[in-house]
Amino acid sequence: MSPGLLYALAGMLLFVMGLAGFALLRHLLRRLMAFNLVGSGTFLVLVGLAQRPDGEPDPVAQALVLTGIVVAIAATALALVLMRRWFDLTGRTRLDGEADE
Amino acid sequence: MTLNLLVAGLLFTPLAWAVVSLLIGFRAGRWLAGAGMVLQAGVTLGLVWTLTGQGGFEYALGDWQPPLGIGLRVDGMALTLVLLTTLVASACGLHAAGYLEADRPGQRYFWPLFWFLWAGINGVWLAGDIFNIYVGLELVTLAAVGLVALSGEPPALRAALRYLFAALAGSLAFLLGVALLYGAYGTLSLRLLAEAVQADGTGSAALALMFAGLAVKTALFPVHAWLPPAHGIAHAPVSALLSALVVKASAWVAIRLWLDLGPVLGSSGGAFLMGLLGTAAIVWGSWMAWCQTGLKKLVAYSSVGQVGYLFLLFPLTFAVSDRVAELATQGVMLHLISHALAKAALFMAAGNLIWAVGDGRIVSLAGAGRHLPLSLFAFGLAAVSIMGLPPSGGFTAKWLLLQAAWQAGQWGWALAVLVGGLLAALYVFKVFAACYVDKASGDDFHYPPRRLDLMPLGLAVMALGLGLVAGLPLHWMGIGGAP
Amino acid sequence: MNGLMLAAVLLPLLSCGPAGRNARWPMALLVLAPVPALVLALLFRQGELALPGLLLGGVWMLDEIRGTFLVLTALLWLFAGVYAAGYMKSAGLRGFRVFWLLTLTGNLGLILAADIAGFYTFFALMTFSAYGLIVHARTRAAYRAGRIYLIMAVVGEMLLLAGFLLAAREAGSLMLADLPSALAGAGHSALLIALLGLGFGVKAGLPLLHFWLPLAHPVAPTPASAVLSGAMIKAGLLGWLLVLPFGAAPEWSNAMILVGVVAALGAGVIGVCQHDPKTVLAYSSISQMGLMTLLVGAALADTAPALALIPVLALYALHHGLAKGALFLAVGLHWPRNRVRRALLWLPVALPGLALAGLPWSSGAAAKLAAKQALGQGPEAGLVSALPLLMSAGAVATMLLVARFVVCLARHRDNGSNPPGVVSGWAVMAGVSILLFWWLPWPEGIDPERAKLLLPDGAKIRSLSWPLLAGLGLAFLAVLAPVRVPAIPAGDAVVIPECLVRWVGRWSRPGSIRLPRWVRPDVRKMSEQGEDWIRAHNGVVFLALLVAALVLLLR
Amino acid sequence: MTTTVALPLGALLASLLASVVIFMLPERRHGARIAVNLSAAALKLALVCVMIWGVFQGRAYGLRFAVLPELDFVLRADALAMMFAGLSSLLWLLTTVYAVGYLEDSPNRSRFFGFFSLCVASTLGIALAGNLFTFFVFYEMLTLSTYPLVVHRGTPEALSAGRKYLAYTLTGGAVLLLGMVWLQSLAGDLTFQPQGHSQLLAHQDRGTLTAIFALLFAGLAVKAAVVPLHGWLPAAMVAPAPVSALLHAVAVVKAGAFGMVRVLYHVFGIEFSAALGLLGPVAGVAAFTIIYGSVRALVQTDLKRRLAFSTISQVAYIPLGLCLLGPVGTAGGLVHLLHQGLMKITLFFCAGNYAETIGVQRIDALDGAGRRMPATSMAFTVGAFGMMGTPPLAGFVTKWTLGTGALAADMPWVIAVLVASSLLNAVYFLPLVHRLWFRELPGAWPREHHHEGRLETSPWLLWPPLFTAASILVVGLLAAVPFSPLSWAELVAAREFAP
Repeated sequence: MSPGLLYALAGMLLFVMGLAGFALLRHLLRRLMAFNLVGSGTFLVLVGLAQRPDGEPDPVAQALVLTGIVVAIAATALALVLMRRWFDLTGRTRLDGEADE
Repeated sequence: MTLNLLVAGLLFTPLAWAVVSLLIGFRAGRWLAGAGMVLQAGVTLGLVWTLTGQGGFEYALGDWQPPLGIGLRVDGMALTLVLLTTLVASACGLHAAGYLEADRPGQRYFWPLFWFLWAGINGVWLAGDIFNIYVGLELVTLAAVGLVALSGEPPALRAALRYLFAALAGSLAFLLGVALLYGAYGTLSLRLLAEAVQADGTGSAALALMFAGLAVKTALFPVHAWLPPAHGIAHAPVSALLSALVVKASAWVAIRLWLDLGPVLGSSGGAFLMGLLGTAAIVWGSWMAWCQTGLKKLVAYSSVGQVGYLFLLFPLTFAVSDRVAELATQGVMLHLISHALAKAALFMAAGNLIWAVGDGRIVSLAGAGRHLPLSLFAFGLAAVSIMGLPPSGGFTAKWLLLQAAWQAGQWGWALAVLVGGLLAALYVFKVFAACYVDKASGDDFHYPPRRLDLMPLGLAVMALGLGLVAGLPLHWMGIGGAP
Repeated sequence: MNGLMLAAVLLPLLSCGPAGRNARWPMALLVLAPVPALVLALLFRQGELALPGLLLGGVWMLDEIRGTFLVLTALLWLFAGVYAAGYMKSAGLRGFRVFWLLTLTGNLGLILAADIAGFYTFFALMTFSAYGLIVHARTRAAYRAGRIYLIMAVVGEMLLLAGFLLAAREAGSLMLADLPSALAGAGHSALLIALLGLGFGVKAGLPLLHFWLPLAHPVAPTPASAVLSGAMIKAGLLGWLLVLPFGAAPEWSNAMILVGVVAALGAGVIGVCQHDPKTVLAYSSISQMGLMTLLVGAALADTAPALALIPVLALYALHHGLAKGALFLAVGLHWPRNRVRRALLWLPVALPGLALAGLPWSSGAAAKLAAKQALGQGPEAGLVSALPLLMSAGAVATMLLVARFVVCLARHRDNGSNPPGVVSGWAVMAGVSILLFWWLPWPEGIDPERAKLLLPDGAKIRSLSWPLLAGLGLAFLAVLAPVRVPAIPAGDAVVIPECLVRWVGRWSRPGSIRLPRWVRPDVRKMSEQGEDWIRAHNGVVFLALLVAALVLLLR
Repeated sequence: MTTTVALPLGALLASLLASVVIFMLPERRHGARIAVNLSAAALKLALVCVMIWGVFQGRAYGLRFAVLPELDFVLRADALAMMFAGLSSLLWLLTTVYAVGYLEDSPNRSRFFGFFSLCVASTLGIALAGNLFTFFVFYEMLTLSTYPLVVHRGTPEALSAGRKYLAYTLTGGAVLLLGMVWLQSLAGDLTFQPQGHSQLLAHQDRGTLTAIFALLFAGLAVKAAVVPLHGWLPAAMVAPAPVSALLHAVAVVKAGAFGMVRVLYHVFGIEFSAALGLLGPVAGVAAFTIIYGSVRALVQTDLKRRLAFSTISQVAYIPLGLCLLGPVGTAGGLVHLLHQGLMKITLFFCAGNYAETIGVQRIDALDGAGRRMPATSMAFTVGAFGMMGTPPLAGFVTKWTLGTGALAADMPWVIAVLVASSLLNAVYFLPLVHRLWFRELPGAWPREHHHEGRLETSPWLLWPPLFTAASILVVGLLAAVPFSPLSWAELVAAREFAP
């Protein structure tokens, strides 16, 4: 088993864990963390799988992951802003409860 | 050189407008937006002109060649959608300029988010590789979430957060699919992938992940639950933008992936599942729309139902004759276009009606029919297309889909299309019936400004007339990409 | 000629024009309207007028048979009109006039029309307009009579429509004249003859189709009863004469004769149990029409008597129409207070009745003798051989009815003076029936026989008189030995279907039974709950979708 | 643009543009609205008359353009189209006049007349449609433009009637669409043409063709209110009288019936339909509808409801006539398209007059109305007798022609149906006539409006029914002259059976 594949499998594991957390958790922050976990797993898979036969790191994969991280940060930031405002206005840390509107 | 300017104008000036309007606030942003729309329209027309003159082409942004650079695929389909975007986004923007109250605190973010959204959507239409599609989708999602949360009220925040979480889950599933594909075939370009893919597990798994992710973003039943609150709570022009374009962006990605990769990586089971979910979406979305008591919620659920039609493409293009596949693709694309026009009109008209009666409940519309506001007329014209009645674009789309289903011998989908039309009538006429209820007392009816009525009316007329001139967009879409 | 023909139909129609509601003067139109028809009938015996644009292509014509009927109709309507002008009270005058004139138009038109559509049109016009005359009094009895009349009439119209349609198809022509041969040779001639025979039979008052007659005559204003009974029911006979295949349907002959006998004698039996003089007269009409039916039956059997019988039937119709008209008009008279004048008045009142029974030297004697003479020309087979006897039996029945009429009239009469119109109308009518009859134009076939019929020899007088005397005797017996008259309601058997309808109506009224309300699940609420569940578990749903997609795509 | 294109397009646009203009006019501009309405109606009638003359002389009018590569939008004026177009234009004018009087001083007139014109535009489109697709376009447009008219009053019953109307007609439309799609996928875009496309269809599977026909027929039968798809029609009675008049006489039910003519004669071809064995079942269904509608009409106590069931029964004569293989039966069915329109619109006008002038809607409240409103009652009587098929009125001509056609087609049982139906017609119409003329008014009228002048009611309300009643008489009396409905129908029918 090549290290690349190992990374990829680890990434997959993280992905599934994160997704499970995403499905099962209700606390907003925890859901956000779960999402970040999913993101990290995905990036691991990306770099892990994208190994050139000669062992050189693939610059494209690096670029992709970098872009991905930027996107993820932006999303996380937006989520945090919204959550904070939600918490400020309602004092609650989860979404469910009373019905919409 | 001209081409460079055109493409750059299309993709990057919106980003510039976004930044500038962040600095100057909502009021001044209107003027900027007006200028920007004119520019976008000019650029779009220029590109369409180029396309009809010389056919489709591939374009490397800034001359950076793929894989590191960003490659754009400029073909008939993409440009038709760009044209659609220009139309609908301009209409929504103009509507918003009059509809939104300038003094609300969150409003200053509207124009920046609007322009980001526009740029992202154009990026998705034109992207030639799957990673840039991902980036474009993310840009669209984040901007859309921001637009939903614009008012800053708790219900809007909740809807926005739900939307964000769902969209992120979808994005990441999509990204994992991208990773798997890149790992397996070493390329991101859709064109190259289409040539490279073989029927193996990785590719199929990647496709499954991507479709699942896109399904969430498109709000396909049963992962649609985020959409109605988000589209229902947002300001009317925002809802219009989201329902008309944002949802279509991810749907279109799914369509494109399926058309390019599906023949090799797809399976009849998968195609059937998508078709089934599409049908379920049609039924459930329309039904839930009828159950609603709020006008905008109703229109939002209608979107859930209407995107279901798009997913009928999957079974109707898998393992069928070329003729059927062509008919189905044309039908679905026409549906996408006419629904975008009609739904934007519907949301804006609904917004105007709410403005007029001062209340978002359907029962409050009682007596509105007497004042015969133009908004109601626009709502009606758009609804004709939503119901898929002639001579609207919705009807022609349905006609093509029915032809495809019939010629493929897959009668069940034809039935779904027909039943969907009837269910749509169910909720559309719920609104009209409410308007016709004769209210004895109190006539506080405020006519919205005429110019607010023009945008929905214009789009609705286009949706209605599209059926009679459907040959034109279909001809454009037939113009292929690079040889 | 053509102009006269048009005027004969159009003048009555145009006279319906508007006028004041209770104005008296337009009643003069009633007298004026039949005049062109009368002139036409007296002057001409041949003629044809084509009106190609009308309906499906119209043709009007005049011939021997039509001429005779036209004479009768025009005369009767004319003097009944004179009578009506004096008789009618001022209330509802306009309505009466309009319906009178419309009915008249129909009656005259149907005689002239030679195409099926035209004939049927005028027939329907007459039928439906007569309703207005029948319910003129606006009483419960009038409404009942009107209802039953209308039901019967509509049934008749429908039978006729079907019959005409089928017959026109068989004949390949829209002319009435082509129907008899078509009926004779048709594949389903039985059906055709049944449809047309029964359709006209409603007008002619065949047994079980006769219900409307005894109900409608008493309630209608007296002049209307006169034309109803004298002229309108003859339209049924005329219909038979025009369409039935005489001499070519022997299988129908016996049936027709049987029906005629039942009508002639049965109506006599029921009629003598009545109390209203007009009802008695109505039954007498049924009885008389029965006798004519009898002759029609005989004519169906063989060609030779048929040729002779058709003019006789026309003559019979002429006689009966005039006599019955005079009798009806007499019912409305006020009797003089002076006993002597009263006694003298009985003579002209009763004479037309005796003529019906076949009093020698009367119009009735002429008709009966002519009939017997015509019957003698054919082979005597089946019931035809019994006809002279049956006719005599019919004469006995008629005599009884006349006696009953006299008795009832004597009981019902009231004393007073009459408006001039009433007196003159009745008097001229009676005069025409008794005297002028001999100078009227008769059908060509028996025209030369006038003298022989007026002055019959002894044997014939005997054969005419014995039924008369027998009837008189029976009547005296009945008066001397006061038997209780059985209570047979007017309209006899109609009460059975009426009861049936009432009974069904009572039971079929929309019931108050309601199905219990099913407890309906609140689908809408359940949908909302489902939607909430999906929203709350969006992660799980997403995972499920992902797994499903993976499984299906990976096969 | 040549007259060939300009005339049909102009006729279509006359009412379409009128509708747009009326929508734009403010509610209070009554005079302007009436002017627009009447001038558009008159213009349209004139254009249609010109076309009728042209078609009679053998000229062809129409236009065609491609919507999709294999789908054309076709307008074409043939003799059959002109029949329906003529009826629709004439009755539009009359109904507009009537509606102006009927809706005097009522709210929402702008909306009403706008949709009214739209509805008529659709009717003309249906008449002129040159293929199934074009037909369907206007067919659905008709559904949509009629709905606002049905629910015009905005009462709960009106709304529920509207719901019912939509449920039926939209479903019918969907079924029709299914049939069209199937047919198209089998044989391509079929332009309507005399004697149909039998050569093209002849090698197709018979079962498939039968199924397609069943779908098309069912879709059309909903609008034509063929039992058991008739439920919407009695409910739609809550609409204002001019709407009911239009709905029953020319617009909706006739659209369905007209579609049947097109499908049977100009798509399948009547002789081919007969060969497929389609005519028997259709005739059977129509016959059942005739009887059923009449029986149901008997027990109604509301005047308009009785008329509605009568329509169900009467309209079925048209498909019945179409199924009598032969020119005579066809002419009978076609001529009834016009005759029924005239008769039924008269009856509804009169029913509206009673409701509007003396406030009477129930049958048992009609006693003595003939004295109060003699002219209206006269018109009603003529209409009722026409319906019963009394000569010399229009209904008689229909029944006679149908009966003759039935015998020519060797279907004598049709006679029994005709007779039974006439009988039932008599049973439910004669009591009405009786009440009008021969009963006395027991008390005061429920809601009496007095109108100025000598007439019994507003002249706007009075002249249209009098005109139609007169025409019932005239088309019956003069059935044999050229240009009468019967002659025109015979002309159309003759072309279908040319060797």
